[in-house]
Formats: sequence, C-alpha cells, structure tokens
Amino acid sequence: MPDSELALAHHFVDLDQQHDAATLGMWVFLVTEIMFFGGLFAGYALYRSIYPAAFGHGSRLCDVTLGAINTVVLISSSLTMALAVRAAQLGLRARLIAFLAATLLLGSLFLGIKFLEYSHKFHEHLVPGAGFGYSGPNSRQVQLFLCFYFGMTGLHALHMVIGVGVLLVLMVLAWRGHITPLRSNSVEVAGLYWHFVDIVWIFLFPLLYLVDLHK
Amino acid sequence: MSTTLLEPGQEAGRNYLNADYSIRSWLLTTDHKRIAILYLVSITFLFVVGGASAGLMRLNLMTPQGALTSAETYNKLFTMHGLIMIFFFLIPSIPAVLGNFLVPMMIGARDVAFPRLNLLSWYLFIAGSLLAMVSALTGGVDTGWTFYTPYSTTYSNSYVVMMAVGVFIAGFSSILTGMNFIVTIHTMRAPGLTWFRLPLFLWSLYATSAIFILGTPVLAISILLLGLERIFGVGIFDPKLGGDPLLFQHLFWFYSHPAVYVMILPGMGVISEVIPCFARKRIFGYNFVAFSSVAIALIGFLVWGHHMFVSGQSVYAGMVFSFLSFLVAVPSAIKVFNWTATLYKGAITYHTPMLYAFGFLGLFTIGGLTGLFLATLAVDVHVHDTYFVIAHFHYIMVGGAMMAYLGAIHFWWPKISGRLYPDAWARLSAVVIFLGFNLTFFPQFILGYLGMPRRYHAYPPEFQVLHVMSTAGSSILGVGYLIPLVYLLWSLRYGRAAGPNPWGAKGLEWQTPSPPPTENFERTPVVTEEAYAYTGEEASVDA
Amino acid sequence: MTRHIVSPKVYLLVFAVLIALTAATTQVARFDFGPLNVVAALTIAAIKATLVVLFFMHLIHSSHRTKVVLAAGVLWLIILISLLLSDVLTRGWLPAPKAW
Amino acid sequence: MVSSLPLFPERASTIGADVDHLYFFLLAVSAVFAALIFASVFYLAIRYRRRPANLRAEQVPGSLTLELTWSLVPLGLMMVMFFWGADLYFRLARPPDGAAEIYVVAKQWMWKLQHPEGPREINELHVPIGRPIRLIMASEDVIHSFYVPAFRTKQDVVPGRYTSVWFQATKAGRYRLFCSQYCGASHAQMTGWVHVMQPADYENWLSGGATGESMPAAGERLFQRLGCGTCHRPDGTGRGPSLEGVLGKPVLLQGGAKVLADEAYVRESVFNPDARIVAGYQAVMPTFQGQITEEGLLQIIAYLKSLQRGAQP
Repeated sequence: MPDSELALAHHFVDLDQQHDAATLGMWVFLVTEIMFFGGLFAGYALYRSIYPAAFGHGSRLCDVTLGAINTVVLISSSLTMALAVRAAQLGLRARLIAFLAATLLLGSLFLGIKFLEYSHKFHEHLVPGAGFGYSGPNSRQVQLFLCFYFGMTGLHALHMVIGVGVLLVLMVLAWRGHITPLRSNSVEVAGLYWHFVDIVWIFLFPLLYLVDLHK
Repeated sequence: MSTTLLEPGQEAGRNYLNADYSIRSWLLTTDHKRIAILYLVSITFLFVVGGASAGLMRLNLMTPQGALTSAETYNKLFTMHGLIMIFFFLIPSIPAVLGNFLVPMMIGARDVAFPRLNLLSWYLFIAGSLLAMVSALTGGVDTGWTFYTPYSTTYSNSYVVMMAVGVFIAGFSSILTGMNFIVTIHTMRAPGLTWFRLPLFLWSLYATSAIFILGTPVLAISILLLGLERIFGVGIFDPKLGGDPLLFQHLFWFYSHPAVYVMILPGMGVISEVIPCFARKRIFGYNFVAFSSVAIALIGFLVWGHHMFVSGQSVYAGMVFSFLSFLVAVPSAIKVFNWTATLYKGAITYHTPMLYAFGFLGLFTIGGLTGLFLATLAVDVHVHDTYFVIAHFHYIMVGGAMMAYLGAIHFWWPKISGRLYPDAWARLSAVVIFLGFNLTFFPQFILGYLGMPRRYHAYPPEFQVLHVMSTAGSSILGVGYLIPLVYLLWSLRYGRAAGPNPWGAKGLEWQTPSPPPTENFERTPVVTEEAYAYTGEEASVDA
Repeated sequence: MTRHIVSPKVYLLVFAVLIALTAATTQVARFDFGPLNVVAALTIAAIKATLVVLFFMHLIHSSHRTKVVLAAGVLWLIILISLLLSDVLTRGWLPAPKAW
Repeated sequence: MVSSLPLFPERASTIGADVDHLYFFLLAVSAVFAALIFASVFYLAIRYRRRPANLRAEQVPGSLTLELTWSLVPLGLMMVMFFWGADLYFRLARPPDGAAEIYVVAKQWMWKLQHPEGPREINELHVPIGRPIRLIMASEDVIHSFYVPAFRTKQDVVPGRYTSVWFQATKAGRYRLFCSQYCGASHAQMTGWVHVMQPADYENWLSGGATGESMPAAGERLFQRLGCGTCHRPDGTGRGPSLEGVLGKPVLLQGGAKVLADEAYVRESVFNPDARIVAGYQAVMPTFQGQITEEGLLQIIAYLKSLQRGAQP
C-alpha cells in the first residue's frame, strides 16, 4: 500500500483536499481561540481604562526580567517549532525529533519560570481571593489587576501544557516513523497552534508587565 | 392514506440505518447521518423537558397570586425553560440535526471534513445537557438564562456553577459543528458546485457557523469568569470590589444576540428550500437572499447593546447600538420580500412543509416588525423587560425557528426515514400549532405595553384576562406539538415507502435513494445547473 | 499544492527581529509618554505578531481564504473591544444639569 | 373574578404622550407592512395554486429595482424611527434644570425612598403634579429597575454607582411601581405605588406627616460622627480639601485633569479615595466602604448640597 493511500482518509477525494481541510480547520479553531482570549482582553481593556493608576501599581508587582526572559524563551520555541515543521515536510526524521525536543524543552522552561513567578506571588499574599494581602493604595483595584494577571497567564499556561502534550505525542509518532512528507499535516497543524500560543504571550507581556515602568 | 405494511420486496436495500443494528455502531458512529439522528433523539427529549417547564409556568400564571408554584420554583422554572430551550434545543436544532444530515449530501461529499470531531460534538452536547439536567433535578438554578451578575455570582444560592459548566461544554459542541461546516463547505464541494449554485440552506448554515466560530468563545469566557467570580469572589463583576456588572452583560450579549440569529438563520435556509420546491419556482433574487444570510450574521455582531438601553449603558453607546440594530433588520426584510415574490406565477401545492413555510412567513414578519419597537430607544425604555419582549422573541423563535424546524423535519423526513407520513394529520397539526401559538403570544404584546414585567410569578389582577388567554393558547400549542411526535413515529413502521424524490425537489440530496446508503454517493456527482433549476412541471408524489 | 519550504535563514532573520523588538518594547516602556505608552506597546506587539503569522505560520504562502479567516478573527476582537469601550468611555459624557 | 380587561396603559407624564405617539407611528408602519405581506402571500398562494388550469409554473427573472426598493424604503422608514426614538431618549436621559431631587435606595425586594425635606417611604412615592422630579437611585445588593408604566420611564438601579431617572407627572392618581430587572426570589413582590397629588395636597402631606429629621441635617450629623470635619475643614487648611460649594463645580486633580464633582465623584471619593486625588493634597484618606450605608451616603450628599446654597439646615 503506497504511502499516499495510507495517508488519505476515506471521505476525502485527494491529499490536497485533506491538507486544505486540516489547515483551514486549525485556522478556524485559532479564530475561536482569538475570541476566547478576546473576552479576557476586553475585560482588561475596560478595567485598565477605568483604573489606570491601580493597573500601574499592579503591573509593578510583576517581575519584568522574568517576563522578558519568558518572552525570549517562547519566541525561540517558535523558531524551533518552525524548523521542526520544515524538517517534517522534508522527511528529515532525526532533525524533526531534535527540533521537537528543543521546542518541548523551551516550552517546559517557560512553564518552569511561570511556576516560579506564581509561587513568588503566593508567598507575598498577592493572589486574589481570601488571602489577598496587598497594603498599598487602591488595593481592591490592584486585586482586580491580579485577577486578570492570573486569569490571562493561567489560561495561556493551560494552552502551553496542552501544547507540550501534543509535542510529546508528535515525538513518539516521529520516533516510530509515522511522520513522512505526505503525512506531516499533524506537525504543521501543531505548529500553527504553538505559534498562536506564542502570539498570545507577545501581547500579554507588554500589557501585564510593562504598564508603568517609568514611575 | 394507505396503512398497508411495506411489501417485503419493497424494503430499501442496504442503507445507513440498516447497515448495522448494534448499539456500539450507533454510539461510536462517525457517519454524519447517524450523528444527525442521535442529535434528533436527544434534542426531542430536551424539547419535551423545556416545554413542560413552560407549561407549568403558564399554568401558574392563570391566577394573579400565582397559586400553582412558589416564587422560588417559578424562578427555577423560567430559568430552566430559557436555558434548555435556547442552549439545548434551538441552537442545535436545525444545524446539528438537519445540517449534519444534509450538508455532505447537498455538496456531493461522503461525510463532513472531521467526522470524529462531529461525534465528539454530540458527546459534548450530551455531557452539557446531563450536567444541566442534574443541576435542575438536584435543586435548579434561579438566575434566569441570562445569569446577570451580581445576583448570579454573589446573591443566588442555587446550582449556578454546575449549570454554567453545562452551558460551557455545550458551547464547545456548537463550536465543533461550526468548524466542521465551514471547512466542509469550503473544501469538499462536488465539481461544478460553485458558491452561487449552493443551496441557500448551505448559505444560511455557513453564516450560522461563522457566528458559532466568532461568538461562542466569548460566551465560554464569560461563563468561565462567572464561575471564577462565584467560587473565589475576586471582584471581576462584583461592584463592592471595584468590578463592573455591565462587563458581564456586554460579554454575555456579544454572543447571545448573534445566538438569536443562530436560531433563525438555519430556519430561513429551510424556508428558502421549501418555498421554491412547493411553488415549483426558482428562488427570487438568489444572490440577495444568499448575501442577506451573511449580512445578518456579520451585522448581528454589532447590535448587542440594544439589550442594555436601560441598564446604565451610556446614552451615546445606546444611540450607536440602536442605529446598527435598524441596519440588521434590512437583510431580514429583503428575505421575506424575496420569499413572497417567489410565489408569483408558481404552481403551489399545500403540502405540510409549505404550510409551515406560510406560517413562518406570517409569524416571522410580526416578530421582525416588533423587533423594530425594541430597537427604537424611547419605546424600548417602556417595554424593556416586559411581556412585549417575551412576545417578540417567541414570535421569532417559536413562530419562526420552530415552525421552520418542523417544516424541515416534514420536508426531509422521507429522505431521513425512507417513509411518508400521513399528510392529513400533518396538515392538521400545522394549523393547530399556528392557532395555539397566536393565542398564546399575541395577548402578550398587549400585556407588554400595559407594563407587565417579565419573570413575575404573581401580577396585578388587571392583567389576568390576558394571562388566561395566553395559558389557554399554550395548552393548544402543547397538544399541537405532540401530534407530529405520534404520526412521525407511526410512519417509521407503517408509512408508505418514499422514493428517492417524493416532492420532485431539486438538490443533490434528492438524487440518492431514501434512506441513503452510508457513503451517500457511489461516484461524486457533477453539478451542471443552477440551484432550484425548476422547469415548473416536476411531478410530486400525489400529482 | 506544493508545500512551501522556507529556508532556515529566513526563520533566523525573523527570530532576530522578534528578539530585537522585545528589547525595544521593554526599553520604550521605561519612558513616560502618557497614553502613547499603550499605543507603542500594542504597535510593537502587533508587528511581532504579524511577523510570526507571516513567516512562522506561512501565511505569506497560504490561500486567500486563510487570510480572510484570520482577518475576520482579528476584526471581531476589535469590534468586541471598541464597542465595549465606546460604552465605558462615554458613560460620564451626559451633560449634567446645572441644578446646584 | 374577572376585574377588567385594559388594553392600553394610563398616561400620567409629559414624556408619556411623546412615547405613545412614537409607539402609534411604529404600530402604523408595522400594520401596513404586515398587511402588505399577508395579503400578497394569501393572494399569490391562492391565485397560483396548482390546479388543472395552472399545472406549469412560469419562471420569472429577478429584478434589481425591486430589490432596491424593498431595502431602501424600509431603511428610510427605520431611520425616521431611529432619529425620533433617539431624540426622545436624549430628552429622557437628561433631566431639566431645577428638577426636585428624591433619593431612592433599592434593596432585595423593597424600595426605600427619601425626600430631602425629611419624609421616608417604603414602596410608596408621593409627588406633586407639574414639577420635574429627578430620582437619584442606588442599590444595596443586586441590579433592580425602577419602572412606572404610567410614566413610560424605566431605569436600572446598578449597585456600585448612581443612576437617575426623571419624570414630570401630569395627572393625579395612583400608579403602579414595578421592579423590572430580575433580582431574586421575591422580585414579583418588589412593587409599590406612586401617588401623584395636586401641589397643595403635596405640601400638606409633606409637612403633615411625622417627617422627622431632614436629610441635610441627618447628613451633617453623620458627617460629624465619622469625623469627616477633622480633615475637610471649611477653610481648606485641613489634610482634605474644603467641601464648601464643591458639588456641581469642576475640581482640579493632581496631574492637571479636571473632573465635574457630581454624586458619582463623591461616591468614588468616599468608597475609593485613592482613585482621584485633588491637586495639592495627599492620598491619605481611608476607604469608608462598608462603614456608610447607601442611605447614609445620600444624606451626606444632601448635606454637601445644602452647604452649596449656604442655607444652614
């Protein structure tokens, strides 16, 4: 059974139709993700326009250096993911596995730094809810900022965890040789998802960490 | 109306129904037709639950002091009625049942683009409705289907979070359906089937899927924030902690107004299929009707603020939303005029689907026109949150979407089941439903302008006569809905065999045997003519 | 449809630009331009996002249809936020009566 | 016992007539279009039904002019509806100058109303004919909505801020008051009456009943008890700005912004003082959230307004 027959699902006419369907399906899913995060960005925009000062105080509670490092980590993971997709399409199995591993590593590093930041805030009682102990001015609005901080970065981290899981599956598939130039849709689609999660962070970093550096 | 059993020889050959009778083949199917049947059965059950809660509400409103149920029970009933009917019946009704069944067949494909995701969509729907039913049975939710904060987050002590999670999960069910339809219609059309030869039902489902994709996630995030706020009390919507209750209303209505177009657009698509068939006429102004569906879906996202004219929204924002709300009415008007013009010089037969289409034309027109009252700022101040609004949206959802759904079920029943239903009973039930509906909801327009607020379990005595009329109408409507359940099930066993094309209709779905084989088409068909290319003298079953 | 294979050099170049822009946005935030700070931060982020979409996600080689889908997503986010802010920012505009 | 079958609500406010005229215009346009569609559907359905004499349908080409007419004509009519409704809405939203103010506090399932002169009422509101009345409303818990069908006015009462509605009664009598925004178990019981009286009767009612302490007086007593006077000295030398004659005038903030000192500004300054700091002062004021009830804050606002006119309470 030639590789192309194996790759073609029964209800598609040909491989091009199947590839079009897969990529279009992922782009449409990414639009739902844009609107899903969009609700949070809308809430952020509303409260930042009402309480600019409080969002300034809140932003200064976030460690800019860790945030910047995380941005660099995530952008480099985007690079390695793009190279992984290229390797999959060219059928370079070893390089594919290497780049997938690199992306996986960088993703976990990002989550590690995130965990560090969260535990840092736990110790300083900066987590919204019962144990919130911020003594500065506008404490209720700063808690609101931190709600959006934890909400947005938490949802983003959840998407990172899902991405890492997908990468693990892809590495296993690549290891077993299931990914060939004609059957590389899964890697390409995972790449689109990963780059999207990176773009969300590209917007989160300035909005949460760089609100008020000049005070 | 013959009631003879099907002669053995006449039994249709191998098809998607008798391909495999095991439970496992049904619960793990990826065949879009079987998934449609799974949806049909589940939403019928949920419709009965939603309808029963409406019946109880109407009985309670027979007397001014609302003697049948306590206030708390009444609040849980109207919340249950709203949630079940909207999220668990109307939104999936035409897209998930008829859309799933017909989209691949109408474009000459063997299945939707992602069959496994299609099955996952049904399981998410079942998970969501189970959560909703459990939260209803264990104690119920008393926040109204709109979940307005801060009542839903801080002051209500009912099972809000469980219901919210149920709606959250059901939201992803419609996102998957929307994704499937958009990709299927884009990438899997048969050769020769250009966009402007597509049946208008697919244009309306494409527009509906756009709303699923662009709107449902915002509902998901607002329900998520609602749950977080209710569990952790962090102040996202709680004014005592700096939150703004109007943020929830904005996020909620950003989805929930386009959701009403999700409920009516597929119905419009059905009417665009039924009227040309039974008038034997090409649709009048195909391009205008097609683009109207897309225009409704897109402009529908700009108008949500008309739900908030008196809720503390700024005066200027109210004017912007009011202006845009009038714009969205234009495409709907274009559609109604085009359907009416299609009847001109036709050879019209009064089969049941056509009766439902006539009912739709009349009731949707009233519903649409009363929508203009609510878009007019000064009048909305008086009639907002009164029975005028209740009557308006029931004319659209029950008079419009429900009538179109029943019309669609009757139009494609021969294709789905391979059987014909008794036409006399079907026509009778259509008329009973039409009369019962009008008796139920027309008095509510008068109640509304009189100032009767909605969600009241007791009311001033001067409104009693109109309420009694409405309750009488609701019992007729209830009976009207039961009749189709009976004769359609009856037809499965005793109905006459329907050939491939009992109505003489145009469209690829009618070129397959009834019920169709699992793979729909042996060879992918080639389309050569326009949609609804009626010549005028196609014979129908009893011609 | 042949899959466009982009040379690694392009990826590395885009990567470098992205890192540079990250540094830039951090520096720009150190100066007080008042409301312009938000505009600057969002423009830089938008440029970075466009780079990722065009090159890493191959939008440049993608079909017209994919571009329309992405544009719709971005436009709807803008609709949600702009109409929401149109309410919030104009709440206090009503001319208060000169009662007192 | 079937009491009556009213088909149209009473009209007892100046704006009511305008709203009804707009309503009749909408009814007329809707009736015309509904009749047009029903008649054409009936006629076409019967005239072109399939019968031996009419077995064959005749295909008809589309027509752009027809499509344009039935898009632009409805659009034109709708623009009339929009501008007429928007103009009326603007008048509804903007109370006339010199309107008498009455304070309303909504809480789960009752309306508490306070007249500045002193009388307090539960679920009852006495107002004179012929004078514009402005209600300044606050909620203690969830969103309620002050709805008087006879006045054709409705306004949600949103917790955390003030909303206001105004009307000018034109006909004496007793009109129903509803809460029209769902607010919980006894939402249907949160109703009451608005008693519209001749001005003379209103004055008698005002002075006759056990009016008790006027609001500015109650406000001053609360102002002293909370020690506001220690920082907000009349001559402005204290740690807080002077509050003499502040309400209704613009205030210069730190950073050069100017904002109008209305009820919302006072509420924000009391419950969230760090949000806006007056120029020349420090952010030292503690929040009074939870220490002052909604009624108390309204009394303080009435007191600050009385400082305005210099009339000692």
